[in-house]
Amino acid sequence: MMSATAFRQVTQDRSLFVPAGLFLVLLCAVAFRGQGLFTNNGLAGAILVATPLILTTLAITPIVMAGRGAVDLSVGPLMGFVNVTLITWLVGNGITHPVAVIAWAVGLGAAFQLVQALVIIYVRVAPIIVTLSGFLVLSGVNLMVMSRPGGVAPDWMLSWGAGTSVFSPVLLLLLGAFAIWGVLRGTMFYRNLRMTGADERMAYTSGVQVDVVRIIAHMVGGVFAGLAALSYTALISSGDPTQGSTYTLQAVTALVLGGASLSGGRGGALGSTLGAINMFLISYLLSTFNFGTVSGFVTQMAFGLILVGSLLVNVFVISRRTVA
Amino acid sequence: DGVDQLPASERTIYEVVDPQVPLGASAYKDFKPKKGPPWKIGYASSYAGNTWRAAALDAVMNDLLPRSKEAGLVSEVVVTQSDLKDAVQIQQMRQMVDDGVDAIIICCSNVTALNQTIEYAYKAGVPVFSFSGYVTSPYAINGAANHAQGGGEMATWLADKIGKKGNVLLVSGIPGFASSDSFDKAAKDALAKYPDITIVGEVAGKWTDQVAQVEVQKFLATNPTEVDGILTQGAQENGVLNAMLQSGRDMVPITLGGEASAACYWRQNPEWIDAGFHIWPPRREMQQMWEIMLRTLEGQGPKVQSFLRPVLPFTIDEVRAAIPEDCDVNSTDFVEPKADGWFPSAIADQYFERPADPWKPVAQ
Amino acid sequence: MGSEITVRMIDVAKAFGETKALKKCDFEARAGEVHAIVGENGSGKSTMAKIMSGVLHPDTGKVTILGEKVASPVDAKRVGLTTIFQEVLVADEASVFDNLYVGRDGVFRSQSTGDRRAEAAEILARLVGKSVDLDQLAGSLPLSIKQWIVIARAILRRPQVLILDESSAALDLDSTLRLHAEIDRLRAEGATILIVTHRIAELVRIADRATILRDGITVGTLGKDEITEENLLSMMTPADRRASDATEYASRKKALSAPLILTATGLAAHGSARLFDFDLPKGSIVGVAGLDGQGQDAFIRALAGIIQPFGGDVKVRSVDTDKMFALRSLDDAATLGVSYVSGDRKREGIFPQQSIFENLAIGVYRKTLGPLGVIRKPTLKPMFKREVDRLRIKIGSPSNRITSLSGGNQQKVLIGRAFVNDPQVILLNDPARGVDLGTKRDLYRELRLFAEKGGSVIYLSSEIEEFIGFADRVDVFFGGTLFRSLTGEEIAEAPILAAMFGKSRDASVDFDLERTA
Amino acid sequence: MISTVLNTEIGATRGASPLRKHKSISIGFCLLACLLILGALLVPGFVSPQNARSILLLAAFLGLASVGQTLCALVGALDLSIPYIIGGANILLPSLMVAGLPAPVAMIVVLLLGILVGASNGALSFRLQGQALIMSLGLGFAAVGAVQIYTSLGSQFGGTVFAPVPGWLRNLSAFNGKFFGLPFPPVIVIWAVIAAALGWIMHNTWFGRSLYAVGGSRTAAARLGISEFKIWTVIHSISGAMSALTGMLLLGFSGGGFVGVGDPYLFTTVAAVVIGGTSLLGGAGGYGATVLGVLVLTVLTSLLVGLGLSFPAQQAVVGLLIVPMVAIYARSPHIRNQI
Ligand SMILES: Nc1ncnc2c1ncn2[C@@H]1O[C@H](COP(=O)(O)OP(=O)(O)OP(=O)(O)O)[C@@H](O)[C@H]1O
Ligand SMILES: Nc1ncnc2c1ncn2[C@@H]1O[C@H](COP(=O)(O)OP(=O)(O)OP(=O)(O)O)[C@@H](O)[C@H]1O
Ligand SMILES: [Mg+2]
Ligand SMILES: [Mg+2]
Repeated sequence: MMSATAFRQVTQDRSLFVPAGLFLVLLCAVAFRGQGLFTNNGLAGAILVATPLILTTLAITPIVMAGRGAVDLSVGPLMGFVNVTLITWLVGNGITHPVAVIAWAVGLGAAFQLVQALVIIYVRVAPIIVTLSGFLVLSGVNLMVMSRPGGVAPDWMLSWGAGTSVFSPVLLLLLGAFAIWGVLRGTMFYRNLRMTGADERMAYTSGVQVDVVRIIAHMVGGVFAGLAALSYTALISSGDPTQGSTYTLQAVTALVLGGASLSGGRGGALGSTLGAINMFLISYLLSTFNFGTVSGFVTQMAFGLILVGSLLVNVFVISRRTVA
Repeated sequence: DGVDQLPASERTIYEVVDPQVPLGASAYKDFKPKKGPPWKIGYASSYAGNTWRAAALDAVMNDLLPRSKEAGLVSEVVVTQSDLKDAVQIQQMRQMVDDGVDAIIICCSNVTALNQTIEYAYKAGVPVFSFSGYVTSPYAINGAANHAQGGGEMATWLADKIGKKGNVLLVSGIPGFASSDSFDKAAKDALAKYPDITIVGEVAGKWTDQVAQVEVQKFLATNPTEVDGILTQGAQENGVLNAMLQSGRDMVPITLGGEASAACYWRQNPEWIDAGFHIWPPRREMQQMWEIMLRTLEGQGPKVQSFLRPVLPFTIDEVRAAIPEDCDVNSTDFVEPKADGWFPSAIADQYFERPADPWKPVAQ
Repeated sequence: MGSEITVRMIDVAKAFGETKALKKCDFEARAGEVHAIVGENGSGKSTMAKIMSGVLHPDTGKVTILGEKVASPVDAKRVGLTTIFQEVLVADEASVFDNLYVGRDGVFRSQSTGDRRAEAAEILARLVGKSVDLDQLAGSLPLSIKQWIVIARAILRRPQVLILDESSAALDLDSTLRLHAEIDRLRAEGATILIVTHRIAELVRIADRATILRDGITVGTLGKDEITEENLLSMMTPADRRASDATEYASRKKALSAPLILTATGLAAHGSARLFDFDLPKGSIVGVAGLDGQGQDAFIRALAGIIQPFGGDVKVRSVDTDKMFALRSLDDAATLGVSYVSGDRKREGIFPQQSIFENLAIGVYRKTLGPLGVIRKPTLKPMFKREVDRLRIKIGSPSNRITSLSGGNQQKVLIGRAFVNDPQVILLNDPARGVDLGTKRDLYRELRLFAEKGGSVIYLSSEIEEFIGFADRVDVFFGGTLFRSLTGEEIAEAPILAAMFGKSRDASVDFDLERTA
Repeated sequence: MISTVLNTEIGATRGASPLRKHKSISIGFCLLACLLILGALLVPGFVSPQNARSILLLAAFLGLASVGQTLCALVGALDLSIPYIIGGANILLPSLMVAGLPAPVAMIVVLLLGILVGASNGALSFRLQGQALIMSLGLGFAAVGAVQIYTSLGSQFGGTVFAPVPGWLRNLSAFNGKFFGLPFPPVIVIWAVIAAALGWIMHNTWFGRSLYAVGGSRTAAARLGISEFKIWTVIHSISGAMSALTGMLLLGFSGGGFVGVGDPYLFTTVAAVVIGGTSLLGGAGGYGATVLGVLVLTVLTSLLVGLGLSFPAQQAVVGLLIVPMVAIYARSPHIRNQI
């Protein structure tokens, strides 16, 4: 039930202005540079390639929203961890049943995030430190589980990575995540989460079970990380212990590009998704230019500049609101 | 399967081989390109940070492409670089396919991650050529030196050189990359045959001299153990050499892979060792891949999935011929086999169903 | 009046490390009564409220609310107890509606917004006196509306027990009356209302009973008829501290005719307020009073160079040249010798992770800088000692963290920070907030000494009593402008109060009168 | 790093006695001592001049790279541009020298560019507070991208630059470098000098004190006329300068320009700061603590290498160590005590 008020809230939410604006600009630019993206195959490929990033960004969204500066640095390696254990421990031991594989991915993600949440809540160490530690531990453990890329995804998953149809199972993963988020958004949990992130003391004294909210936020994030790992496994049809780490910075960047505040309270699935799609579009757009030898460097520079620019515009838009 | 169709002389090259390298018949035996020449080629490299990649790209842009243009075979080359991110490489390759390239050369990528994308390209009529490394997809054509055989040969050489006993440091490339892993595996197997040789350490040089130098330095500094020889992959031996020079230890034999810089040190210290190895000469390997690509596009029908070349030892005389006495120990170049010394057309012809000179295609 | 006991505390004690906030607290409140909790600053009132709300757990003793134990705010919600805490807790990034209903439901239950919106809109309109857009972000609203949101949040819960910890402190008269009406309504419905307040007039009007806390001990409970100022004061303050301070101040000769050291012309606290002028004679103590939100706070900040006043100029006489210079920024203030002390020490005063020494000395570093910004340390120790002695700051080791001090002593350190620069004007923005009487007296004495030596003081306070016998002049703000200047005989409770409510010279203010009017 | 959580830290160290104040330092020392003893017992040759020299050399690079991270952490920021500036400097210096600039001029140019990137970091991100780390990441990308484009003009590679490294630079930071004839590389001395100077500056200058003030309470600092903008800009500039310096010194160590040399410093600098005991939330800690953190981290790594642990295992162990370390001295107060 996306009521009129909810719609009003979305349109009122200035933090979406910049990502939405950037999205339109990028879309126009991509359309101008070549229509490859707007074909069935182009879109299918885009969904295939962008989904792991969208889902990792979604995975840190509830955690960041819960406040305390809880940027989850561990999310990339966590996705990698699910990926390599899936390939080595499950498929490697002949367990390929879809239910088992999906349950493993989702369960492992949620379990790891549960541990992190418990440490944050009961050991009371700042979340960024806990997740930095998670990042280092998992980055190491991933390479211990699987020393080099390899293995094969379960047979039923191989076709997922073909990316020849827009309506692929990967899209289903994405829609599944959106559905979970949509359901949560309709419950008090979502409001409690936002309020906890916006002012934890207020939420606590008003009778919000902030610890429960934080735990759930982490576990939902973990579930999304599991889904991200599935889509990533589908993308590369194998295991790779090294790539996960790079997703952390990308996801945090996408989150910020999506207008979320790393200090909590502000942000949401829509913004995060836009942010991640924008990241994909930037990279897509830059690939359409033939910069030859320096292509990687131009990409890197342009990407940095777009990041800086959109952050600055964001500040401008948001500070305008507080003045108004 | 594919290799059986090769003449016996070539089949020997495939005797020692990484078991993961696909040896079946090529999917492109009866391949006809979407259209005739000139073709548009995509080069999806995964990295651009080292001299070796630079030399390979240089071979494309400043040698192969101009020549192909002149012959009316290739109209342009689109280059992308993914900074070792598989997802990005996948997207770039798909983009190339969607934008209508006629063939894609990929470089030294993850052995499995790109398989779905390669299939996607195949279905769009775009063959994918994996240069200097293999991928396991049946729809790719791999072209490289036989890194397993090379690893074995270089390890055996080193073992002999240090008297079949002692401590060896293994300097690997990028763990997880096809050629790197093939090399390491075979090298370790070869060394395992010498009971008195121990591998005392394993570091990753990432095929980049600076990285190799730092890693070896760190190893030497924190491990007081004796090191009697260093087995390193190619394209990083100069870093290893410099690390040894800096450590203040006595120089030990190091395997050379063709970097002109390290070769220069050898030229100035001819007593040091007695052989180097062309293991992945960037320009020659690229030329090999390029010619395989042209032949495939010309419909010559490759017989095998993987075109492997034997690793070629070279002597100090070859080095003397290639670089001057006052050579540069910081050179970024490579000592490479002669133009037709790596994949001569007479041999190449044996790998194709309907061989012809790739540079002078019969009008279609 | 129902006699059912709803809140009961028996022999409760609570210590924070060394500090014994509550030593022996016995308390009972009944259904259908308004029960006041009074006591000096730091006597443990807020601690008591937090214990009842389940935020804090008592070290010893027993607390029952409506017959149940309350161990957390979630429990409190369940049994029907709601607390409005001293601090205004509002989430800026969330809508008004979300702020009103935060924590109302469990973690999951789905949201039902229909009825709630109507209910919220109605109550908020009744409290604020005009309708408020429920969908706008709370962050964009003024503080007074935020305070109402917090009150509305509590009232919407229809609590059986409602605790208000100094919630009326920030409300103007009109608003206070609306709040009282709301409290009356709840009382009539049989709820227990506990109010913590320092406003004696308010107490006298609304409370049915009052329990007095002194140093963490409940010293007694007064019935409606016994609640008088004398009774309250005599129970709140130990006899030895009760001696009038007025005698000490009486001797000071008035300094209002001295040359002006600071003038402000054409100021206004906000865009629409009437412009006013202000002047400060050398050696005088000028009090600044006003209900919350009347512009006195912005005024004193503008004098300190923290914010820009709407239009107008602030000029200060420079010691060296004896000319008037404009003061537009903090730097100007520093060079012209104008120091500012905030009462909000937690937010804009202390550096919590730093030592006591550092917290005091940082005020003077800039004056002692050698080349390259190097601090000349040797001069600092004597300076520190001088201030500590002068202000009688009770400290252990100077290298202890400032947070190891009691609130009053923290405040003294901040005042020391202002004094250490030898300023010619000191601006104090409600410095005695949360400061006990002994400390206050030390502070008054030092300020008087300072004034006698030719310094000038502007002293903003929310407690009228502070001005009496202390200030040479009291400037009262109302409606964003300087409403009246009181001197001499007029510096007394009734005239100041009248002026604060925007009344003419003689009208006395009485809550009951206002209500019937 | 995040301003809204600043207040959670306040209670953490309430009522601190001097002992408590130096808790993180004493724990750091204990840990270091334990590691050294363990190393001596378990790894032959661990306690040797060579090993000490190599630990100090590696620590010096990490220590120099962590200067900026420490200062940033003190105001609650994180600087993620450090690895990129290091990498950029590492390839820019040789390519400027190849282009004909005399070494000292080239070094100054690189240093100034590092400062420029840092200053823009600070100036642009000071309003962002919580988002500052992404701003620094973006600028880092932009800077290293630009440098790589510059270095690849006319050559084939941007990631690596080959040029003869001058002997004196090599001597500065190579294992076999000599400091006035003494058998250790001068970079260790450079680090020691910078550490001592920084420690002194932090305690004895207006800049140092205002830095702590801004980190402790932005508003209170503003009331004292301390410009938060200036502080952010200056510390980020210092961070840029130190990263550039580290990048240039690493050139002498690795023998050639390679843009990836900075990569390991992305999270290790943060880890060193955290292990040392500087709060990432601002206001408490200092470079002395970071020095300790750097030494603990380097000795630990060396010990783990000596024990034959692979790189991944080392990383996991370091990660596992962080939470207990921080839990000993920097737990946040329970929310009950924050109302
Ligand atoms: N969390 C805490 N930790 C340590 N001491 C505390 C804490 N909370 C309160 N105190 C101390 O307990 C005592 C009682 O404080 P409390 O806030 O209850 O006083 P109060 O009567 O509400 O004062 P005020 O009128 O200023 O609100 C004070 O000395 C205070 O310093
Ligand atoms: N967790 C804590 N540990 C130790 N001391 C504390 C703690 N919380 C508060 N205090 C001390 O208690 C005193 C006042 O605390 P409290 O939180 O009650 O103040 P407050 O009521 O909000 O402010 P005010 O000074 O206006 O009354 C201060 O001295 C403060 O340092
Ligand atoms: Mg109090
Ligand atoms: Mg109180």
